[in-house]
Amino acid sequence: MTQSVVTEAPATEADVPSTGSDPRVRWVLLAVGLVAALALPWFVYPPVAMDIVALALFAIALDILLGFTGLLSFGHAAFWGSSAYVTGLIATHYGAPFPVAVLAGAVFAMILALPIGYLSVRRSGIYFAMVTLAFAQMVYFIAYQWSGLTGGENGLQGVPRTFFGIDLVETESFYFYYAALPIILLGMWGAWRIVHSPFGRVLMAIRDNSQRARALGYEVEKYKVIAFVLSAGLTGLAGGVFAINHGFVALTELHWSTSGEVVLMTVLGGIGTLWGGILGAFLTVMLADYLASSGFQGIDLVTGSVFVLVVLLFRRGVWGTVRHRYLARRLRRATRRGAADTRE
Amino acid sequence: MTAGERVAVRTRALTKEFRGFRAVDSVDLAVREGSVHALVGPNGAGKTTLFNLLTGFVAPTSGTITVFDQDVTGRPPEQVARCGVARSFQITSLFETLTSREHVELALQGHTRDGFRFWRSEKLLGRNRARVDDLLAQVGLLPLADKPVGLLAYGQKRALELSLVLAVDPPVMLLDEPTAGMGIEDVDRTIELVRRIAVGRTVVLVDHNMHVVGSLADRVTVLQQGRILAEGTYDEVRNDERVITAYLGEAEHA
Amino acid sequence: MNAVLQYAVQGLAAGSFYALAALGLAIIFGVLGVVNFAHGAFYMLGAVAAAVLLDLLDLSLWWSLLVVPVLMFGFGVLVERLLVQWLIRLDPLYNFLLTFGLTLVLVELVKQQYGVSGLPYRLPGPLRGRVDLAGVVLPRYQLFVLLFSVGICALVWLLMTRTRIGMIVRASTEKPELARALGINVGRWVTPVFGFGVALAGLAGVLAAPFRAITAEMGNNFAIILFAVVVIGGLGSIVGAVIAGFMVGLVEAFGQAYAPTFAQILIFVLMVLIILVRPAGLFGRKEATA
Amino acid sequence: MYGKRMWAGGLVLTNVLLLGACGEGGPGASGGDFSGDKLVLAVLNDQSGIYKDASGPNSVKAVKMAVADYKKKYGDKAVVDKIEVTSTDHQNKPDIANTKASELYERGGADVILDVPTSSAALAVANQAKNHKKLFLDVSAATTALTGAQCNKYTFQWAYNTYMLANGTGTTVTENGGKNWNIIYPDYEFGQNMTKSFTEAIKKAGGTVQGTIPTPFPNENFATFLTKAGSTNPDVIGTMHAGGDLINLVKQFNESGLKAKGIELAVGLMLINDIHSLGVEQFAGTMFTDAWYWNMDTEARTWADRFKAETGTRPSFEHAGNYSAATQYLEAVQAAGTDKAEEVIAKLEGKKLNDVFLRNGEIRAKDHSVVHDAYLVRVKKASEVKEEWDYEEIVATIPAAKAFPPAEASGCSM
Repeated sequence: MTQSVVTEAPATEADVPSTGSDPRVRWVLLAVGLVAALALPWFVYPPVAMDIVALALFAIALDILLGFTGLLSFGHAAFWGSSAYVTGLIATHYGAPFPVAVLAGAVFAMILALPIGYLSVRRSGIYFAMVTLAFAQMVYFIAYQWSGLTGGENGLQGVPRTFFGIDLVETESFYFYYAALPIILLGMWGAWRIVHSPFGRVLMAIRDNSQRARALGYEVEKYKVIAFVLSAGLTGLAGGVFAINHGFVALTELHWSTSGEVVLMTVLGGIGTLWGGILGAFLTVMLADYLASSGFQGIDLVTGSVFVLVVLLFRRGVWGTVRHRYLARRLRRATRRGAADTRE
Repeated sequence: MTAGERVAVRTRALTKEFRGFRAVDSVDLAVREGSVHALVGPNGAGKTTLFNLLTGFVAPTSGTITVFDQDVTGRPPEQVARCGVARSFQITSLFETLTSREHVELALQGHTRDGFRFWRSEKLLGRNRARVDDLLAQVGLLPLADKPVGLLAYGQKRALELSLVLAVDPPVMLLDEPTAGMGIEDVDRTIELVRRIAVGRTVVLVDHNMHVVGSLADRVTVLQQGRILAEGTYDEVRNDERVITAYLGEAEHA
Repeated sequence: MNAVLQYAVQGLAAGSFYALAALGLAIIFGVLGVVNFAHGAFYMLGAVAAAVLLDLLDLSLWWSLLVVPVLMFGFGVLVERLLVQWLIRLDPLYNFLLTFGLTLVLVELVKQQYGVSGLPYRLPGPLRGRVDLAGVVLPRYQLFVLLFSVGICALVWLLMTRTRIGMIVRASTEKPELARALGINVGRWVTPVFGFGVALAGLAGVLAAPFRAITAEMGNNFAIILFAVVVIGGLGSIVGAVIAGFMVGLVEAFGQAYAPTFAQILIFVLMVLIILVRPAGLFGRKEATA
Repeated sequence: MYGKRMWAGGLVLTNVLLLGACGEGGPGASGGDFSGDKLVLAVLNDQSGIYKDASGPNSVKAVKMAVADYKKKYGDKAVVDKIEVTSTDHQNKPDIANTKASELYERGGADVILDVPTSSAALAVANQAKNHKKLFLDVSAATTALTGAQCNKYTFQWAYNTYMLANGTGTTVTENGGKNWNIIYPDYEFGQNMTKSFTEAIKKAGGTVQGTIPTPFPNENFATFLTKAGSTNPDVIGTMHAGGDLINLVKQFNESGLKAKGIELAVGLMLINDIHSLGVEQFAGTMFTDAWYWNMDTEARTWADRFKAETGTRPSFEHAGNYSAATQYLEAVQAAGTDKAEEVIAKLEGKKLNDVFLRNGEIRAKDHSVVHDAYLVRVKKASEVKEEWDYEEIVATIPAAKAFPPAEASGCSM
């Protein structure tokens, strides 16, 4: 029984070069992703499109912990939901422009993440998952009780979409998508930057072998807490946008099932890939959206089965599997070339 | 390789109990500055536990540890590391997905605050390039620098272990079986390497290979069942009756 | 004073469910290294099975207490063979995620089959009514639940200390390094142990059937409190799981009595305090600094 | 408006294309009097979660029955030929309800959304109705906010609300001799509101409330609370719990022996499905207020028989409520000759009506609360049950005027 966290994904990735991906491919992917993000509301109902990108950022933020630090947080709904509430409250009571409200929500999520992270990183692996889950439940119950502020089970209704004095009316969700997309993209860029920074390198080292990182003088707990807080901040950005998009905040956003859903998205897309989170969010939201009007009863049956199958058979996730195939092919080609070279 | 007068690492009555079992039992150890000090003993003698104690991976039940007269008892490993103690691991212990270059970069960065810069590009790490290349060249890994270590051969991984310790440039190096599992040629190369890097440093070494111990160690401490059985130069120890029965005999039979 | 005693007994009775289920969770974790998210779902299945058996075969609670754990054992064996075993050598997180997915499926299936409003359950005559213990008036069934689960816990304890398999299970749960050193091979005990843990969750479910709403979602909240229980008790400890189970029941009862709005938060506050003071839990063994 | 569009459009590169793409979607005023030449009734409810039994798929069937009846009644004279009934599952998640409602109005061509259980979802849908200027007839959500602080012109609350539940039971039980009360309630907004309404009603009827005991939510273990509630020896213990918590509480009440001490249980919100699934035995003697009961008279019974032929089960008041709401909506469309929301609303407002579900009903113009007679019922003993679903005995009819709060008190301004 291995005690380190998420050893499987890295270990299997080790059989192909991880850093060797072609920079041209990266740029092409980025361009395709950007075009897809811009085109999305033309093909998908705009509020649903907004949900997709917000949840994509949520999944990416979770992946910073799960895929790059090796920590499974099963309580990220606490940050998503609390940021949604703070964003909603600030937009409602102070009429703040939505980007400001969203930012405030994200900051709140980070403040909340600090003590939770500090306490949770005292345990690792599966304990960490349970402890974060329990913390999130605590936040959920507090929001439930504090109905004067949160609206309790009725939710926080009537959150406005103010955009620097201009009232973006609900029907104009199409425009709102483009107004809010920069925040999401900024968040995604932030995640990419974190992962590809000296800090990100340390996180990967901690994921692969935290003892060794310690021996090199790294204060592992400190790094974990910072990663946790950063992840919560990005989650908060996504949650705030989600709240504005819907014009209200419900308790479901804080519920543990939301935490589970985002883990599902991340794992489905492929942990440790960033792109996978986006793909996972897209697939999950589209599936739920389709099933809602299909007359099929029992969405959890599908979601749960997909989850079981992915964990059993495609642990790399959709994106991870594709990337793995691609890299493996490149490696084979390179070897063949190498063999040809020696023959000459 | 003359041993100085100062003591680099000292333990006093160091004891570690695991549920009533004394893995390390009142060990008084003094490693003199600039010496190569070997710890030997049969399996289960407490060498690895002692190593873990010295580097903070295990907290002692009682007793104290000082590094250059600074008390480090009970400090976590990262702090001990920052006091200038670097260690290698007996069982190869690397970051499987990272390349050798990334390993060394990480090791070099360990004593700086750069690790917290999540807003900077990882290109920042490239500024030590010359030093990284140098360190990798020393252990013969430069040609493989950009390969994930998961793909390296065992001996290469051991070499990388050494280069990581080296990168930290520590006053005190703790090497846990640096030649374990190596072929004869590699062993000799490693001995050379250790000898070279030991200049001006204090080295604590655990190895089963008496050839390694004999060619490197200034002083040898023999452990048995958690206690110090004997201490002296290699030759003194080798001729010690108790040691012969307890350890060398066993090793020669093996 | 009477009130305090009464709350105490009620708290212990509520704690019985947690204790039994947490015992199963701890044993599974100890031997397989799996944190079974579906434990709440198995608890639910136990209750549903009791209700269905009563409806279809007129099987009373007494029989259900015997038959349902056996059925759940079989089901657990099936789950272990078909799903869990494939991930057992990997990081424990994968099985955590697997059992999470399994929970969604099981809950949904029960919903499809038996609806969402809950199932009826009838208590056998002798267990109805109240008992008067020196002024402390208690529902007879509550007392029964308490005594029964204490009995089961004691039985499991005997099993753990007096039988070979029990010792193996205990060694690998509480002293894995020792078990490894002694070369104990738990391999062939993995499947039955998983089944046994599931059976304990099912048994808790049967006990809950007459007393609690039997719905597909009855296990959801329960599972999360269970996690708090094992964090408090220390996952690596069988005794810890049981004691923490009863303790959480008490906290719940007294919280409800004296600070009702905060009763649920209190459990998690307790958990936080434990993490602060003893990160490994009350009876847990300390992990190496990881 | 134009300037705003320009502004927002300026955020993207392809402003012109963009307006072209999203200009479609909602129904335009194309040609005839009906958008898209058809009428679309969208049922948005919980088809998989905890409200599935009480409403769910069978509410869709009830609405389809209403459409069939409308067609049969008017035949060639019907102002619209094509009537569609769509069904959407909000999975009990308010954010899905919100998005789906907006999509139904904008893209699904929905003229009216029906049902929508749970308060948070219903309030979100009401907001969408207001923004899209389309109708929303709430049947399953009970929050008074829909016809109070958060009311709007496009939203009607058709079947019941928390005031009705609390007031009916509180007043009637007290008048019938249950003077001393102790109330156990879940400590969230629904429970708090219900308790407030109950307390007022009880005091007005001359009773006393000895104590109110909040409980966490959700909760499984009520033993402590019941002990506490029983300690003052009240005539009645009132409970404001619903769903699984209610069942927990009733089971534990039955085991607590309080019944034997002559303490009765009055329930704030109970659905016939609760009784059906738990068995009449558990609830025997419990009193609560129902908005409608399938076996209350011949008219109801006749419809319930048709419903059973259609679905295989007896209707809850929510099923009947959906049928009624759809029927009256179709009647209003028939009278208005169009599906334009403003005109249909004009036909609905102030209308006094009677149908299968509504007795002495009135669609109040002031707050869009649909008031009607309600019933205080007692759950029958197992021995009194003559057929399946024969669970309720009507103790008293609460006239519409007393069952619902006066319009002036609603706090609604549209």
